[in-house]
This record gives sequence, structure tokens and C-alpha cells, in this order.
Amino acid sequence: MSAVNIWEKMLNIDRRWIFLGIGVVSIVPFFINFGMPVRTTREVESIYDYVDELGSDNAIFISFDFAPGTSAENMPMAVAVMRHAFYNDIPVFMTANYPLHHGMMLAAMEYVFNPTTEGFYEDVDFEDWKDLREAGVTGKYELIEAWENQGNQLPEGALGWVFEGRDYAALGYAPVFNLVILGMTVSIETQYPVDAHGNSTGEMPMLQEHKSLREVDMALTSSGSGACVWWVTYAREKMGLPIAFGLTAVMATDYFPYLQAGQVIGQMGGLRGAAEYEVLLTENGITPSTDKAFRGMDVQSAAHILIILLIIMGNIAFFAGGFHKKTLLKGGR
Amino acid sequence: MRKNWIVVPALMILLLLPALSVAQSVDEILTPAAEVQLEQPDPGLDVPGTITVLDRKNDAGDLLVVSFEQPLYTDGIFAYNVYRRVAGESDAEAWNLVEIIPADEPPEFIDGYDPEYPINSGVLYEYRIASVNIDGEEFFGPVFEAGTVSVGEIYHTGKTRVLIAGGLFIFLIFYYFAKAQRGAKMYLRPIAGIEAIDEAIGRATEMGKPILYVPGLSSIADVATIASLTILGRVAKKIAVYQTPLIVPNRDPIVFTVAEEVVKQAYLEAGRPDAYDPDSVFFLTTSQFAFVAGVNGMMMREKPATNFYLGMFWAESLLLAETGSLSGAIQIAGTDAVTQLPFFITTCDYTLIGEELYAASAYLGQEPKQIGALKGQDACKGIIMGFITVALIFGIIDVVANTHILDWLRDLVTSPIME
Amino acid sequence: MYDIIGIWVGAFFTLAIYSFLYKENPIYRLAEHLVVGISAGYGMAITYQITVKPRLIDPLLSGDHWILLIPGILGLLYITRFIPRISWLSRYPIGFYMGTAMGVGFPLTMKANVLRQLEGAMVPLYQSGMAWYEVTGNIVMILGTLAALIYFFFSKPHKGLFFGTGSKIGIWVIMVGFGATFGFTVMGRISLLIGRIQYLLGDWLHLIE
Amino acid sequence: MKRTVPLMIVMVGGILMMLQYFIPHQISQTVFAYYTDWTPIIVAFALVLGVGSLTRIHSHKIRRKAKNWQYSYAVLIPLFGMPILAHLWPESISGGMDSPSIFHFIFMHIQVPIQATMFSLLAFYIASAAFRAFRAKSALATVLLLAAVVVMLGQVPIGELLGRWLPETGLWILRYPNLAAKRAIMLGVGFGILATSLKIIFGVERNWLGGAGK
Repeated sequence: MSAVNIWEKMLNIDRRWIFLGIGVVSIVPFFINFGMPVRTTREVESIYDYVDELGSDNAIFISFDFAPGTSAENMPMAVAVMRHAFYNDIPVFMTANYPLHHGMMLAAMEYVFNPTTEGFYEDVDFEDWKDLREAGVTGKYELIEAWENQGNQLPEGALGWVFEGRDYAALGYAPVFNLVILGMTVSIETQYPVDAHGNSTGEMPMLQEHKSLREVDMALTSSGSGACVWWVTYAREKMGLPIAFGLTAVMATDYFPYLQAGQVIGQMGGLRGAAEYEVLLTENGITPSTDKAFRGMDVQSAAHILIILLIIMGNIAFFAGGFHKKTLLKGGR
Repeated sequence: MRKNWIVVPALMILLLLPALSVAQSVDEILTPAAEVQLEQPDPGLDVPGTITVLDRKNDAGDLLVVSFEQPLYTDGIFAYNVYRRVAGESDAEAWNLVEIIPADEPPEFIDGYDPEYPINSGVLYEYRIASVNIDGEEFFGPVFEAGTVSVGEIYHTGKTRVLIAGGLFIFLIFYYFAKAQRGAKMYLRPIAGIEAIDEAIGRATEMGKPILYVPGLSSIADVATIASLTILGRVAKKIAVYQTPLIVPNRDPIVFTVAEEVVKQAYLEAGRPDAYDPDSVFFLTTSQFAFVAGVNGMMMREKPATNFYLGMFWAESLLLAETGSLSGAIQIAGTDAVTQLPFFITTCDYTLIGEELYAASAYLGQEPKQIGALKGQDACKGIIMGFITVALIFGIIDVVANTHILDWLRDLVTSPIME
Repeated sequence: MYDIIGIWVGAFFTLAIYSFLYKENPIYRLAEHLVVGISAGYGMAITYQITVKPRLIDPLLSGDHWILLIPGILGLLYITRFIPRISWLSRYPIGFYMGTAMGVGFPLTMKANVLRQLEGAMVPLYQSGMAWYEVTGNIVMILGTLAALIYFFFSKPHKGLFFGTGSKIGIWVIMVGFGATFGFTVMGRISLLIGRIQYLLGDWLHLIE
Repeated sequence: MKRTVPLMIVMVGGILMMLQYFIPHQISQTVFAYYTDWTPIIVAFALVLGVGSLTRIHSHKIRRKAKNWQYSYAVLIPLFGMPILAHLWPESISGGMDSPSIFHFIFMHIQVPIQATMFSLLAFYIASAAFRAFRAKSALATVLLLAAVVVMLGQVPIGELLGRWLPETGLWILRYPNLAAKRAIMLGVGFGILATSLKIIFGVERNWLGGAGK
């Protein structure tokens, strides 16, 4: 057997062995748990700092602009910012730009309000505090007081109450979303007369206080497609709404021009960006522990190392085997 | 062709912009507000003084700029409540609370953004402002009638730069369209990829093996697909002469019918209609991964000498090119999908990057529309390049001579965000 | 109970897709077809309940928004696509949507993609307090943008100092940019795998936190 | 009627909306308000096109008993089943733990896992291609791969342990040369989009008319 043949055999290995390799590498670190530190970058810090400055008088949008396909990356970003906002009592409007994305919004709420999630928030349905609302109790702190006076008790482990219509409004999907953004620069209520749960938005205290995008302080678009640009083109360029990007890693490098030109205040890129936000939340005592994105970073490290090794080994086999001589084109690069 | 064609339009905007930015400075006349009525201020808190109301420029006649004199003694004042009603109404119920301004913020705001209490064009309003203490008690100041009504404008002066840029763009595109339509010969630089395409066809002929051509996975509406089909015509014509077998699998049914026409036509033009094999162009499946599995199977069985991947690709780019490189074929790729380009570059022998694909198709197709559009876009890129070059020079001058001329140039292209 | 069954069903379909890595098989094919049907069906349901009903049907039934008949009829014309003899009528709504969308987008794209980006490329090379790598970065950024633009400039041969050297630098800069895209794309795909493994090992089997 | 009227609609609509941007006056705002009200309604019907062609392809397959025709039922049944479920129980659209429904179940526990897993298959394929196909064949491809390796190491915590310079260099690449390349591409794409818009508005590009008879 000649030397060339060994290299050729190596390169023609059944790729299911490689599949197995990547599978093993992505499972094992979960059980060893190195917990390697993640250093934060200014791209993510600027979003965190901006949200941290806001309070119950302000309001933000979180737009769920991703499908299930990229939820592993986009969901932790949206969830992290949502928990940050709830901690600071910032009202959150939630939207989705496509029918499938509507489902992701609901899934995010399910996660944050679920008692099995560490550091969850106890959700109060819009209908359940109707009497208080009609009695004119709409300020966050007096609302909590009145609500607890009615005999409601915060469940163990919950970080706080969130009142639908006061702390969040699940607006959901509306078609031709770029036009919806344009329309919301005038009035949110005309674009969303009812929310995803069928509640009348006009009755919501947070909509009465923040009637249009002009009275909103930021929009985060957690996006798996080019739709994130709509927020820049239709809200930022039209009336100056600060925009924050949460992008999948595949998209992240393409949007640096927007960041540098000052069209967005910051950007989270991929799982790493989400992990950075989780680290910031935990370091500042906003969440009791880091979440899924941070826990995935060990695996990410291991898998990157494996792939780099594979590239190096493959190239060695390729050049040592002399395959490069075969296919070279004159006009080629 | 004229050498200085970039300079003319560039100079045009350079000259126009400063002129307009001067014209844009606002000339608002202060209208003294008439005093209508005076209420005795409560001894509790001092109340605001004169309220000034101005029309806001560049609006639909639905905004007013309201400012007021802060009281002398601001002790204990927590915020100011601003009320508005239509002038002349006597009903106390008609007062609407339109804005709450915290005491530490500037005493000015734009009224009319609240969709519940809109301002109507041409209607006269009156205002009154109350000082509010921490308990929410209100101490009203005097009522003032607005000195002006809101009027809508016909042209938005803040958007001049966009207008100029847009107008210039439209002009350039149509100028080159017309020029191309008149049959003027326009220069396009030769694209290296075309040379590689010819060479790869030759290689396949020498080896007597087939050529695989994948026109992307997108629909006919995609620019990349259209460009790819133009190139397919040219490739097929060459192949017809050499009588090399051709394989063209399709994912989109409409693209399939067009591709079939294109190949048939190419064989006809090459004078070899008899050599056309009706099975060479075919529809495979619409499912993305099944398509890849099918094409990969063909690559391993037929071992084509050359693979072309031109058009729109998604995640499948990686799978196709990997199998192709294993089968030892020469691979030429081209797409405008930025995320797929790195994979093509590392796996293929030659890759047409983004716009090069369009340019290659315009170059090969020689269709006046395509060339005209390409030239028009080139002219715009030329202007952008001109600006960046000048900015670079100004930037160097700024550092060396400690001047601020770059800011001046930047202001020329900066369009304000707020309407 | 609802959740537990849900997670088992989800795990089944996750593994069904992964079975493709070993070999194409009927269960994979079933999952692949289901996802096409469900996503289109879900889209149709949401669009009807959220758009068509509250924005068109309810106002029309209430009786005083007759003007909505115009968009309603225009929309219905889409359906003529399936009737070959009058299928050309579907061009009306397509034309309306295309024309207006392009018209609305034109000035905004000009502003966000062209003017703003030009503005962003005109940064001062040096300001007090900048680190050396930021200054070199700015120079690389400005020259790189210029060079990459030259590479995509087709009206001049790539010869001479400006166009020749420029386009050569341009392609290098583009390659470094693509390197970054490559790295991030790999990272993104791995992240999606991590998400699924967390689902299988955590939500389903409870082996990890 | 067949060609001229649609071309007119495109042109009038396009020019009107372009001008509207520059005119703040009330009339222009009213036109725009109508536009934002109507377009979602019109576009909602476009969905019928996709559903129609799916139905056509798969019912055709079933009728002809083409290869794997049984799977076409797996497309058609949920395609029409989902809207029916939603119509019978409209509250299931809002989903959530409070109102478990079949509709929500199918979305959360079939659609979401399948779609999320589909894309994660690529992690495996990238690994295989890394070994078998990513080649430093030329100087340019080498630069690309080197930049990729630096960025990949810089983005994960282990890069930090290998040396502080790795993440720093990775970020520098992202913030400067990457930005330059992407901005040039963005400008090129921007002009491409603008030129295509113009061609469509002024009827130079008429491809979109196709496919519906001459």
C-alpha cells in the first residue's frame, strides 16, 4: 500500500465516525461542567447598561423575530432581557413578525413564568386584577401592596409579581410587520386593538402611559432573519427609537456596520452574546444563576477545538497526499 | 468613454448640499401669546408664567411646540401638568391633560404625539399649566391662548439629502439605461471567473466525463437564479460544441422549465440540436435535504469532472461542495448569499463572490438592460468611493494640521433622525 | 401530564431527525413532511384569527366599514392564480403590494443603507484617548471599505495603483471578513446542536440541570 | 388590462409612496394611513397561494401514487387540520400553560422540536466538511481559514485560557476588517436593491408578471 493510499483512505473515512465524534464532544462537557468564565464585551454591555438605567416609568419592546429553527440562540437573549426588565419593573411589549414567531413569544413567557425555572416571575392574568385596575390602582408598587392585601402570596422562589397589562403586554404577531412598526410610531393601540390573549389593549395601564413608539425607550429584536433591519429602517430612522440587536451567530458579522454607524445601541451575537448577558445579570444579582446559554459555552469550546483539529488534520492529509496537484486551475484562486 | 464621469455628479452634490443646509435653518417668529384670564395662584406653590406656543415645522399640521416660563420659586414642585382645550370653550371638562413634565426637565415639549388627544390642523387651542407637589395637588397658573395654529407643510426640509441622493441615483440609472438602449458599447472589465469556467469545461471534455450544473435552489424571482440561467446558456453552448454530457438538476419547478428552454436554445444556437439530450435537464424534488441527497448520489455515481454551483444556496452549499471535492471534481461556485460564500471559497476551485455573479451574467448575456443597471450602480459606487477618499484625505489633514474639515464633510451626508 | 407527553413526543421527533445522520429512513421522511404541513397550517390559522377576522370580517359584519371591501376584493384576486383563464387578475394585488412596498422602501433604504453607511465610513482617524489598535483599526476600516468597493467596481480594469492595488487589498479584506463569517457560522450551528442536547438530556431525561 | 393595468398600479403606487416620504402634509398622511390599513389585509390572502400550491403538489402525488405518496398525507392533514382546530377553539391561538390545547401541543411539541433539530444537523455536516473539504488551497483561502480559526477560538471561553490576545484579536477582526468588508457588500447590495426597486416601479423589470399567462 503506497503512502498516497493511506492519506486517501483517511480522507475517505465514513463520515458517520466524524458525526459520532462531534456528538460525543457535545455531550460529555455537560457532565464535567468546567464552568469556564465568559468575558463580556462592550457590544453586550451597552445593551445591559441601557436597560439597567430604565425603570417603571419607561417601557421597552422585545420583538420575537425568530422561528423555532434558531430558538436555541435567540430565545436565551429574549429571556435574559425580559428578566432584566421585570427585575427593574420596566413594562415590556412583546411582538412577533411572523406566525411561527408568535409561538416563540408564547414559549418565552411560558419559560419565564414557569415555577420550575429558577428565578421565575409570578404572572397575574389581566382578568385577575380587574377590580384593582378599575379602582384606579395601577402604579406598580401600590398594585403589589393592594394585591398582597387581597390575600395573594408570592410563591416560594419567585422573584416578583408581574401583572399583565402593567408589566407586560403580549401583542404577538401582526402581518406585514414593517408597516406595523411604522404604524406604531403613531399609535400602538390601532395596530394591536387586542393582544394575543384577546384582552383589549386600550384598557391596559402600560398602553395608556406609552401610546406610541415615541413614548417607548428601546426595542430589542431577537432575530433569526433580516427582519431585524426593519426596526432600524422603520423605527430608528423614522423617529429615533434606540434599537438593540440580538442576532444569530450566522448573521452577527454582517450587522457590524449598523453598530459602528450608531444605528443600534448594541448587539448580542449568537449563544455567546446571550451567555454574556446572563453573566451580567448574575453578577449584578438580578438572576440567582446563569441560564442555558452560559451552560452551553463549555460545549461550544470543546466543539470548536474539535473542528479546528479536524481542519488541520484534513489539510495535512490533503497536502501530504498530494491531492492539491490534481485539481489546480490556472484561473483559480 | 468619458473619463471624468464620476467627478460631475460628485461635484454636483458637493455644491448642492451646503447651499441647502444653509437654506434649511429655521426662521421661526415668536408670537406673543395673548393673556385671556388670570387665576389667583394658590399660596401653596408658585405657578408657571407665560406659555409660548409655536407651530412645529415639517409636520402634518398636528404638532405644536409648547414652552413655558418656570416659576420663580421651584421649592416643593414635583412636576408640571400641562392642560389643553380648544380656545373659546368654557366647559371645565374640556381641559385635557396632555403632558406631565418632571420639574428637573426643560420646560418645553412637543404636543400632539398622544393619539388620544390629537391636535387638529388650523384649530386654535388654549393651555394652562399647573405646578404639582409630591401629593399630586395641583396649583394652576394662568390660561394662555396659543398665538398660532398648527399648519401642515408640503415639503419636509429635513429630508433634502435623501431627496438629492435618491434623485441622483434615479438619474444615473436611467442615464445608463438610455445609453445602453441606444446601443452604446460600454466597458465592463473581464471577470476572472469566466476564464475559469471555460477552462473547467475544457477539462471535462478532455476527460470525457459529464458536467454538473446546479442553478441554485431558489425560485425564478431571485436575481441570482436569473443570473445563473444566463450563464447556463453560455456554458451549454460550449458544451454542445464539444459534445460533453450535461446534468442539470432542479429544485424549483418553474426554474426547471426555464432551464430546459435555455439549454435547448443553446444547443440550437451551437448548431447541434441533434446532440441535445432531453434527460439532461430534470426536476428532482422540492425538499431541500432530499435534493442534496439526490445530487450527492449522482456525484458519487457519475463522477462528473466539473461541478458548477451558481445561484442562490442555503445551508446545502456545504453538503454539495463537500461531496464534490471528495469525488475529485473541479468545482466552480457563485452566489450572493454572504453566509455561504466562505464555505464555497474553502471547498471550490473558483468562486464568484456576490455581485461578481451578476456582473458575469451581464458580461456574458450582453443584455443592454443588465449592463445599463450595472453601470448605473457602478457610477454610484464611484461617488461613494470619491467621498470616502476625500474623507480619508481630510482626516489626515485634521490630524496633521489640527483642523476640523472632516466634520464639515460628514455633516454634508448626515441626515437627521428626527422628523 | 400534558407537559410530560409533550416532551416525549418532542424527543421522539428530535431523534427521528437525527436518525438521518445514520441513514435516510421512513421516520425521518415522516417528520420532514409533517413540519411542512404544520408550519403552513399554523401560519394560515394565525393569519386568519389575527388579521383577516379582526381587520376585515368583523368590521365588515359590523356594517359601517364598507371601504374595506376594496382591499378585501383586491386580496381575493390572488386566488384567481388557480383559474388559468383569469389568472392574470392576480397581478393586480401583486402589483399593488410590490409597487407600494418598493416605493416605501426606496427612500428609507437610501437613508439607512447608503447615506448612514457613508457617514459611518467617515470617521476621524485619531481622537485623543484612542489606543493604537483603535487607530490602526480605523485606518484598516476606511481603507478596507474603499478597497473592497474597488473590488466590486466593474467599469475599470483592475490595473494601476488605485484600481490594481486597491482591488488586491480589497479581496484580502473581503477574505478576512468571510473568515469571521465562517467562524460565526460554525459557532451558530454548534449552538443549535447544544440547544437540542440540552433538550434531550435536560428536559427529557433530566440527566443534567 | 392584462399587462398595462398591473404595470400602472405598480408605477402609481411606487411613485406615490416615494413622494409621500417627503411630504409631511395631512393629505399625504391620510393616504399613508389607508395604505397601512389595507396592505395587511391584501397580503394575508397571498398565503392562499402557498397553501394552494402545496395542496396541488401533494394531492397530485397521492392521485398518481407517485413514489412515497403516503407521506403527502403527512403534509395535507396538518395543513388543513391546524386551521380547523384553531377555528373550533380560538383561544388556543394564545396558547400558554393555562389553556392546553391540541393546536398548541402540535406546535410546541412537534413543530418546534423538528424545526430546531433540522438546523442543528448542520453542526454534524460542518464537522465532516472541516475534515474532508475545507482546504487552504491558495493564499486567500488560507487567510480565510486563519481568520476563522482566530474568531472561533476568540468567541469561546477556552480561547481566553490559551491567551488574552486571542479574543482581543478576534474582536479586532470583527470590529474593523470584517466591518469594512461587510459595509462594502452592504453598499453594493443597497444599490442593487434600489436599482431593482426602480426597475420594477418603472416597468423595466417585468419578471414578476410571469407565470400567470401571457
